Amino acid sequence: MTEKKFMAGNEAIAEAAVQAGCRCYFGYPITPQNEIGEYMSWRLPQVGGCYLQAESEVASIYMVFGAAGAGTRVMTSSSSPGISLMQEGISYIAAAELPCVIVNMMRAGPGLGGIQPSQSDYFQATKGGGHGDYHMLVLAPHTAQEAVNLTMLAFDLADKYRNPVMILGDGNIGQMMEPVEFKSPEKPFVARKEWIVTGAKNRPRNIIKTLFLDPVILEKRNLAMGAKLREAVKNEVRFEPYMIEDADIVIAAYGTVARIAKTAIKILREKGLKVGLLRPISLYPFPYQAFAQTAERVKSILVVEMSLGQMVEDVKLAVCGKSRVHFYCRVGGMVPSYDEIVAEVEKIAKEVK
Amino acid sequence: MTEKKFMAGNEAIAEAAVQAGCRCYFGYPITPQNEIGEYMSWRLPQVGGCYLQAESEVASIYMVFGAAGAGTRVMTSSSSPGISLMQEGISYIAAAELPCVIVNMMRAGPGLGGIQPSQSDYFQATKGGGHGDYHMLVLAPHTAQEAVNLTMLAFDLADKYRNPVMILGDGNIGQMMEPVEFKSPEKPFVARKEWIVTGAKNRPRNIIKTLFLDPVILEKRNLAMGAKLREAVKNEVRFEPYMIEDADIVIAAYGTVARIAKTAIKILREKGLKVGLLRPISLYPFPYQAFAQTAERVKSILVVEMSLGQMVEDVKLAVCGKSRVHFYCRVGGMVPSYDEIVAEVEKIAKEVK
Amino acid sequence: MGKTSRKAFYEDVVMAGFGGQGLMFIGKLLAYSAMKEGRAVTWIPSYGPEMRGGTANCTVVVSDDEIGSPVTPHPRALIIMNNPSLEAFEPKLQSNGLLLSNSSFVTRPIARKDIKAIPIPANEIATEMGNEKAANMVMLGAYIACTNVVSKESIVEGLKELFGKKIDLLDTNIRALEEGMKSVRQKACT
Amino acid sequence: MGKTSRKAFYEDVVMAGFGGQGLMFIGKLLAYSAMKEGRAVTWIPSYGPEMRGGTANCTVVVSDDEIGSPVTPHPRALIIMNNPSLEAFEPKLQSNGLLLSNSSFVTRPIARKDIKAIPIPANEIATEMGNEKAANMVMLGAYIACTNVVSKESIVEGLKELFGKKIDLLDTNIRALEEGMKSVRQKACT
Amino acid sequence: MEMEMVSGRPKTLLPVPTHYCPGCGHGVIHRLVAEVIDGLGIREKTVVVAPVGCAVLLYNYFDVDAYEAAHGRAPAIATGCKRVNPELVVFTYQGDGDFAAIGTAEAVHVAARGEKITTIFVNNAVYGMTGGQMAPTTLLGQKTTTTTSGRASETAGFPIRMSEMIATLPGAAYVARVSVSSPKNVAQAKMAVRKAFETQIKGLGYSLVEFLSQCPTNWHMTPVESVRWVEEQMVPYYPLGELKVPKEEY
Amino acid sequence: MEMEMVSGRPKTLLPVPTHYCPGCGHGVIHRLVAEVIDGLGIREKTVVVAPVGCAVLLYNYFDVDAYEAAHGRAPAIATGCKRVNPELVVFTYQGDGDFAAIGTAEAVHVAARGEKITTIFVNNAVYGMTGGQMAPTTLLGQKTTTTTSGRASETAGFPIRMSEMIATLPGAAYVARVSVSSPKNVAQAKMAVRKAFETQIKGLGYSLVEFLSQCPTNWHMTPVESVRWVEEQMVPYYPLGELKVPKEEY
Amino acid sequence: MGKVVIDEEFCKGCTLCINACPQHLLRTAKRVSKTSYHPAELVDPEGKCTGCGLCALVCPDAAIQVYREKKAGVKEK
Amino acid sequence: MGKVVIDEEFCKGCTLCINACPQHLLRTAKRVSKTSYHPAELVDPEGKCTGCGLCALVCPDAAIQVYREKKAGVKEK
Ligand SMILES: Cc1ncc(C[n+]2csc(CCOP(=O)(O)OP(=O)(O)O)c2C)c(N)n1
Ligand SMILES: Cc1ncc(C[n+]2csc(CCOP(=O)(O)OP(=O)(O)O)c2C)c(N)n1
Ligand code: SF4
Ligand code: SF4
Ligand code: SF4
Ligand code: SF4
Ligand code: SF4
Ligand code: SF4
Ligand SMILES: [Mg+2]
Ligand SMILES: [Mg+2]
Repeated sequence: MTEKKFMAGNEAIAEAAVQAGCRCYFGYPITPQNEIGEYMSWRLPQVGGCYLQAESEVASIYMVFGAAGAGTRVMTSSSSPGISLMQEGISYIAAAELPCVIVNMMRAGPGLGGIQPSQSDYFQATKGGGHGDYHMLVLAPHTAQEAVNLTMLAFDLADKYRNPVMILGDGNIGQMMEPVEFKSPEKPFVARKEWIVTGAKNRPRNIIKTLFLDPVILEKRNLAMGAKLREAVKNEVRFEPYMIEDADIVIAAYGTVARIAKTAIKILREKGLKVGLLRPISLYPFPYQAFAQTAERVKSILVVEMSLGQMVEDVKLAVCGKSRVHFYCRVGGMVPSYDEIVAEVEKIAKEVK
Repeated sequence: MTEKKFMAGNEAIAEAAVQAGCRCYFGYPITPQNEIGEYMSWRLPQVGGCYLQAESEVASIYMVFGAAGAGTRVMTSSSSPGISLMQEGISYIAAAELPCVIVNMMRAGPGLGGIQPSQSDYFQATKGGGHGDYHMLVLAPHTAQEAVNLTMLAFDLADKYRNPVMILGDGNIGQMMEPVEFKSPEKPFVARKEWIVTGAKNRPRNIIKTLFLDPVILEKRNLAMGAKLREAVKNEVRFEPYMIEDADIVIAAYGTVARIAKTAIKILREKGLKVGLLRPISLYPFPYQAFAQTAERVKSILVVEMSLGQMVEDVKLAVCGKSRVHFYCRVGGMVPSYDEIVAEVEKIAKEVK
Repeated sequence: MGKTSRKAFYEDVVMAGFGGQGLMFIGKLLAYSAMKEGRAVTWIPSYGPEMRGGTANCTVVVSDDEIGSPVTPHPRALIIMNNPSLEAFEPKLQSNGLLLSNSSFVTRPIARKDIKAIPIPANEIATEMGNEKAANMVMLGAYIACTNVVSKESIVEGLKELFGKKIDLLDTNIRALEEGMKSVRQKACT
Repeated sequence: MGKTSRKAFYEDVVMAGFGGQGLMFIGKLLAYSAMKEGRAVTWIPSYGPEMRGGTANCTVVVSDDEIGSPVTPHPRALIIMNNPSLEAFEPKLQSNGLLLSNSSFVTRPIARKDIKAIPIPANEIATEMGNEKAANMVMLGAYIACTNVVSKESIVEGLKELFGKKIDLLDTNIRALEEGMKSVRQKACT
Repeated sequence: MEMEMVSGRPKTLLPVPTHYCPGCGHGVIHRLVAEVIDGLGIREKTVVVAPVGCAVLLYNYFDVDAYEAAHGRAPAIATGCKRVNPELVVFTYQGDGDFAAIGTAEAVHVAARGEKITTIFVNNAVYGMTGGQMAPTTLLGQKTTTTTSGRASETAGFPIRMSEMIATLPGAAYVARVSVSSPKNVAQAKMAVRKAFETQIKGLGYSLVEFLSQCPTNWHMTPVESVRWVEEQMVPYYPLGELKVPKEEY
Repeated sequence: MEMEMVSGRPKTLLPVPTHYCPGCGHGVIHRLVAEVIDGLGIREKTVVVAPVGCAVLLYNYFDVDAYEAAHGRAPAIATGCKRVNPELVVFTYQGDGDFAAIGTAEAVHVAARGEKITTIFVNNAVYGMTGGQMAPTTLLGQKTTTTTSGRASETAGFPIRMSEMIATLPGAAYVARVSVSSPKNVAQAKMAVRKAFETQIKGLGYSLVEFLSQCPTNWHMTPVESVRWVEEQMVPYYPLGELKVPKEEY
Repeated sequence: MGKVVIDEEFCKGCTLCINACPQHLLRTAKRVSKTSYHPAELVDPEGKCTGCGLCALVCPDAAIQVYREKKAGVKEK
Repeated sequence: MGKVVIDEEFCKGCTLCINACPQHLLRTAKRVSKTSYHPAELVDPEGKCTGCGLCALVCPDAAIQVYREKKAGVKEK
């Protein structure tokens, strides 16, 4: 199947999940990602899978817990308020080391907020909105095709690290239609799951649990989980450098904003300014090193986000004072235009001179 | 009432809340903070207040929403998993700009984890575990007396900024008994609350809401909330410098760990090492400047946490490469002893030489 | 007002009107057809803050390059189906841009002088032709006639895939498309 | 094993045994009495990982200075009420530290030679005295007799506030305290 | 011939057009509630808690103090409010997703506590606001965007009769199911709303009025077809009537 | 005289002492469930979902595959598991805090869906694990650490009869309330557990067995006093018996 | 006997009132209102409207005012 | 006729079996078990135990094994 299909990001993610072997979906409707559940509701039965509309996001995430523990590839999706309701469950899933994929199509918050695109759940996604030491792996697509590829990757990473993986998008990513191709992976990743709950037949019983009353044991587990995540940090950093080789100013942006920045960069280069983009694809693990190296060379980094300033903290951590970090944002569902980014970069270029 | 009482931190917090005018408590039991609810269940009726055991933490936080919107001083308390369940609600409360106090007596996570002390909800508390751009103000006491003082302060700050305020402790802070005094504030802070919901009598109706479908309006609100928080950042940074004037090495720690560090420092000073402590009292706003200034002078900062590394990110952000940042942790409910801290500092001292 | 010029083939168009006028559909159809011609395309919708009814618009970008922003503050072309949309988008059109307005609904005068404005009585044309609902196709016909972003054949192919069996629907829509193309040819566009 | 010496008055003690042996109570009482004498005090409990029953211990620190750590890896004194607790805490006692063990339960031999170990048949003493439940007070009596951390009078004051009306309970407890004090005086402590 | 106005807009209903689709049941229900508030003369001490659902903006229409709740949490917010000011008349207005799905626990416990508040529960057998997904009250066989070949109990479970369930709780003092599908039903519905508010005002406990309501848009019907569908399809599964009345006489 | 063993430890119950307090009802209930599993010969295809509550460690006692749920979420986890492997026999074991408070929504909806799982619901009228706070099932007048002068309905609401409530749902096929307060009741309880599992195995829908269970520790009673309290105080409010049996004959 | 006034600012042309009128006196107007709907309108040349109020009872947009001849002695309900 | 064996590893001395035995054959032992409880013990010098199993039925710790004289023809239930 390498024919191009014209699909919205939400549907593309759903189809990619099915093609990656996802056989269970549990979710609760919320704009702007209802198309994922709606797609799954007719598509999963076709492949013998299970779609179930849960009574809430809280129930959804624990159904995911149950299905993941039973050994299947499973997904849920929601948008900001619904994801907040899942925080306890995500912490439990991470603690039980269960693989699953969670999609957050961010909308403007806090509270009920609005239904327009936003990137203000970055902290929640990358630092852990739930309690305890854990991290999801977080992938942020900026095109429908990338949404497909990252969704497929997400299932593999989830199995590989026995860890929840989040696809972090927004309403624009979910509703924009683009051509996509579904390429079956060259060598499909098959995880051996000896720990799953399937009935204790011809083997000692399996127990999926997160309570360890003895702190000596829990500390060991936590440290092991930390080590596992460091492994992921070593292997799974993904980013796209875009015209940065000769750049004087580098924009840092992900998802929707990154593609707008690409247009801005074309315009700026036509105007003679050497501007590039460093686009984190994995938000956790964050490409600290790539930013650190970039900071060695460039005078200024402009972080553009649809939040009051979240990823910018990670950029600053990476840059560690080596170059100036500027920040530009639109919030509340407003999307920055390339004009605004162009203007912002020009301002910085002037200051630098 | 300046007689000294011998009280556990949990009870001290509850009594302090009552004396600060808190008249509603909604909560759901969870170890290690059950004493707060139990205390409130008999104490609040004495002062004409309302104690209600909710059906869940989700319900608790929305009862808090309702009571805060009705104009009263209100509190809830829980521990890590329960706080995770409140994340949506906290985001709503912040969005609706309602004042309230939330106590999190952290236990080891993730998942059900254990019931021993921990500091692994730092990110959740300070960066925002819920969706959208908001921050709680976060205060971290390290003694029972400080728990009293900060609880009283918390109610004032909540009213002043119309923002949720979190008291962040752990089982040790909650269960350790110490002498405490309750001093009535010299000039009690009285907030004028014209926005509350009390029946639209002789005035236009009041509406407490968080939905703003028009992104232009929501952006304005978000920016205003950002400005409000910057105001808090300006006014409400609190920290304790402890023997840092002449220190070569500074320990960064809060809460339980900070007091253990104090003992370690005494021992280290007896051994001739100039060591101090910079103890954040407000975790949000974080004392970035105090750390930045300290970093100008000292070679090494040792962050000690009961987490795999959370506050250390804020310290690094503050220090910005100006001094070396070391990290030591115990997790899973293990509490570092002063011996371990002493050893860690001695190691650093040797390296530095 | 900035102006974006690019070397590779690049076109964008904003289509705006009431919900229910079929704009989303022709936007998708345009993008789909361009994709079939081998181009990079994006289609992105945008709804007003009203919850039901109200205005809606979509943006289609067609390019030979990777498409960055799927929305543009300065579209090269507009398909405008009602007065509020004219008000909202007219100022944003690039100079020398193309403004196709459905004069059956758009009654406000067009203010800009630096653009090419073509009013098309799409609903009348469609009604005459037997199906008022196909006014959107009239507008699309006019747009492709003016811009040559895609060929008529590609659109027809796209329609076929979408309507398949429903021959009458297909026929009406193709005829509306052709009428739309004619309507601007008469005005010597292209 | 490190050793902490401080200038100001400073004492700490770990009390460990089964849940239900009244250790938490005497710990609080000690701390409360010391507070009444104007000192800084902390009392902190610690429960084993078992959910019900099992071992429990608490640490009391009394000082003239601000108290940093409320727990200590090297206590200056131990009140030990059962074998598992002896096993757990004996190695941690500072050298020259004081180990008071309730020999009614603690049957394991004490290994350390660099400490002052005093076995006290607290349950027997308490039973003789008429109330086995007051064994904890016997141990507390022994502890204050050995260390003078607080005066007997302060403890009695504390007991009065706690028991108030329940005179017989108060009486038994005071007598047990006194017996405990006697028991170590006989062993020439202090 | 002197004429007097016998029906008109109630005062508590602000003179602004609503955002509801033509024929939507929410409009009638709003009007009835406003009429009862007017009738009881309690506008100045009434507080409404809006749901998340099509009625999320109801505070634009009711001239009373209001909260906008999170999805499903209106009863908790109402509880917080009422506990602070017991003299207020507090009601929640909730859809079937809000009350019977995500908010089930809050719905059950507000009734179990006998909280002195009233719930107007609008059962339109679908998630209106999010575009027509299955609701817990969707009928078997009913098509929605997530049950495109009709709800099947084997995979999607059975529709919940909330009123019957809540009526089992001692704290629930008044429980009734009504519809707005005909003039007669509308008139009866208003009586029920009135009784529900009176139950609250008399301090007798929790009161619940379940409305069977039409959603022409997501049912893909005309308004007239949709009220017929209520009567022919919904009423047989969700029988109308009073399920529970307070001991005290009316 | 040849002797045969007529009662003993069921195979599925691992030979380890439990952490429960002396006389705690959880122990008897564990044994009964293990006996039924043995009796039906389903150990190797049974999955238990443990609650958060005193029974959180039950996987240390049952020799079957197990999940440990978050507080209240066992039914959701069981659903996820069962949907993946419908041939398994899946049961949740939940306390009254777990099932009737924080997990109310999951409890109602697993039944509404007619999910083919079984719930063993242990109603001991108190939060055991956290030290004796009020539960939703605490009786009026009962003293707990958060109702120190006895539960009053005015402030703390009324105790919930979960079985009656769940029995209103069409998806609930078998619902019974039993106790372990006397040998006779224990024997009847075992029958109920067996029927509940059979209901699941036959695919008839959701099954629920509510146990009235003693918590001597938090009731501050001896075990013998506590079983008497069950019979004298709890049973009058929570009547024993089968509330619902599947249409299909047994 | 009766009369109804339909407020076009509110009417969305849902036809529920038309469906409810026992006298069949209401119909959908051809014209489009300012709010872009075809509003309901009363056609009662013979004065058959009883002022029964059923139309107003079912109107989701509270768009209908019903007037009735004043009778002495009948109290408003 | 019957006999019971109490496994002291499990017995927590709750006395529920003692309370349940219709023959009053069980009592709390003076001695403390390895697990620190006073276990239940059978005192049946006259062989009055019927093997009825009621004690085992109520035991929360599955600590009781009940043995009964084997009768031919009676199938195990
Ligand atoms: C936590 C959360 N989950 C989901 C949503 C999305 N959402 C908004 S309204 C709604 C359901 C609306 O259905 P209903 O309650 O039946 O009201 P109706 O629109 O039918 O009147 C949902 C799922 C949300 N806003 N918040
Ligand atoms: C989210 C969350 N809230 C609260 C708790 C604390 N907690 C543990 S068990 C429990 C209640 C136990 O009561 P019940 O379910 O009746 O079981 P029992 O112990 O009585 O058998 C609570 C509130 C928790 N672990 N997680
Ligand atoms: S979608 Fe349905 S419920 Fe919502 S306003 Fe329209 S008709 Fe009413
Ligand atoms: S606390 Fe109660 S429920 Fe828990 S083990 Fe003890 S007796 Fe059983
Ligand atoms: S019922 Fe009301 S809104 Fe509907 S057509 Fe009649 S007047 Fe208009
Ligand atoms: S008042 Fe009665 S008769 Fe008159 S138009 Fe309305 S429904 Fe018809
Ligand atoms: S019932 Fe069981 S645990 Fe209790 S005393 Fe008897 S044998 Fe021991
Ligand atoms: S088997 Fe029956 S008679 Fe024998 S000890 Fe047990 S209860 Fe008593
Ligand atoms: Mg609905
Ligand atoms: Mg319980």
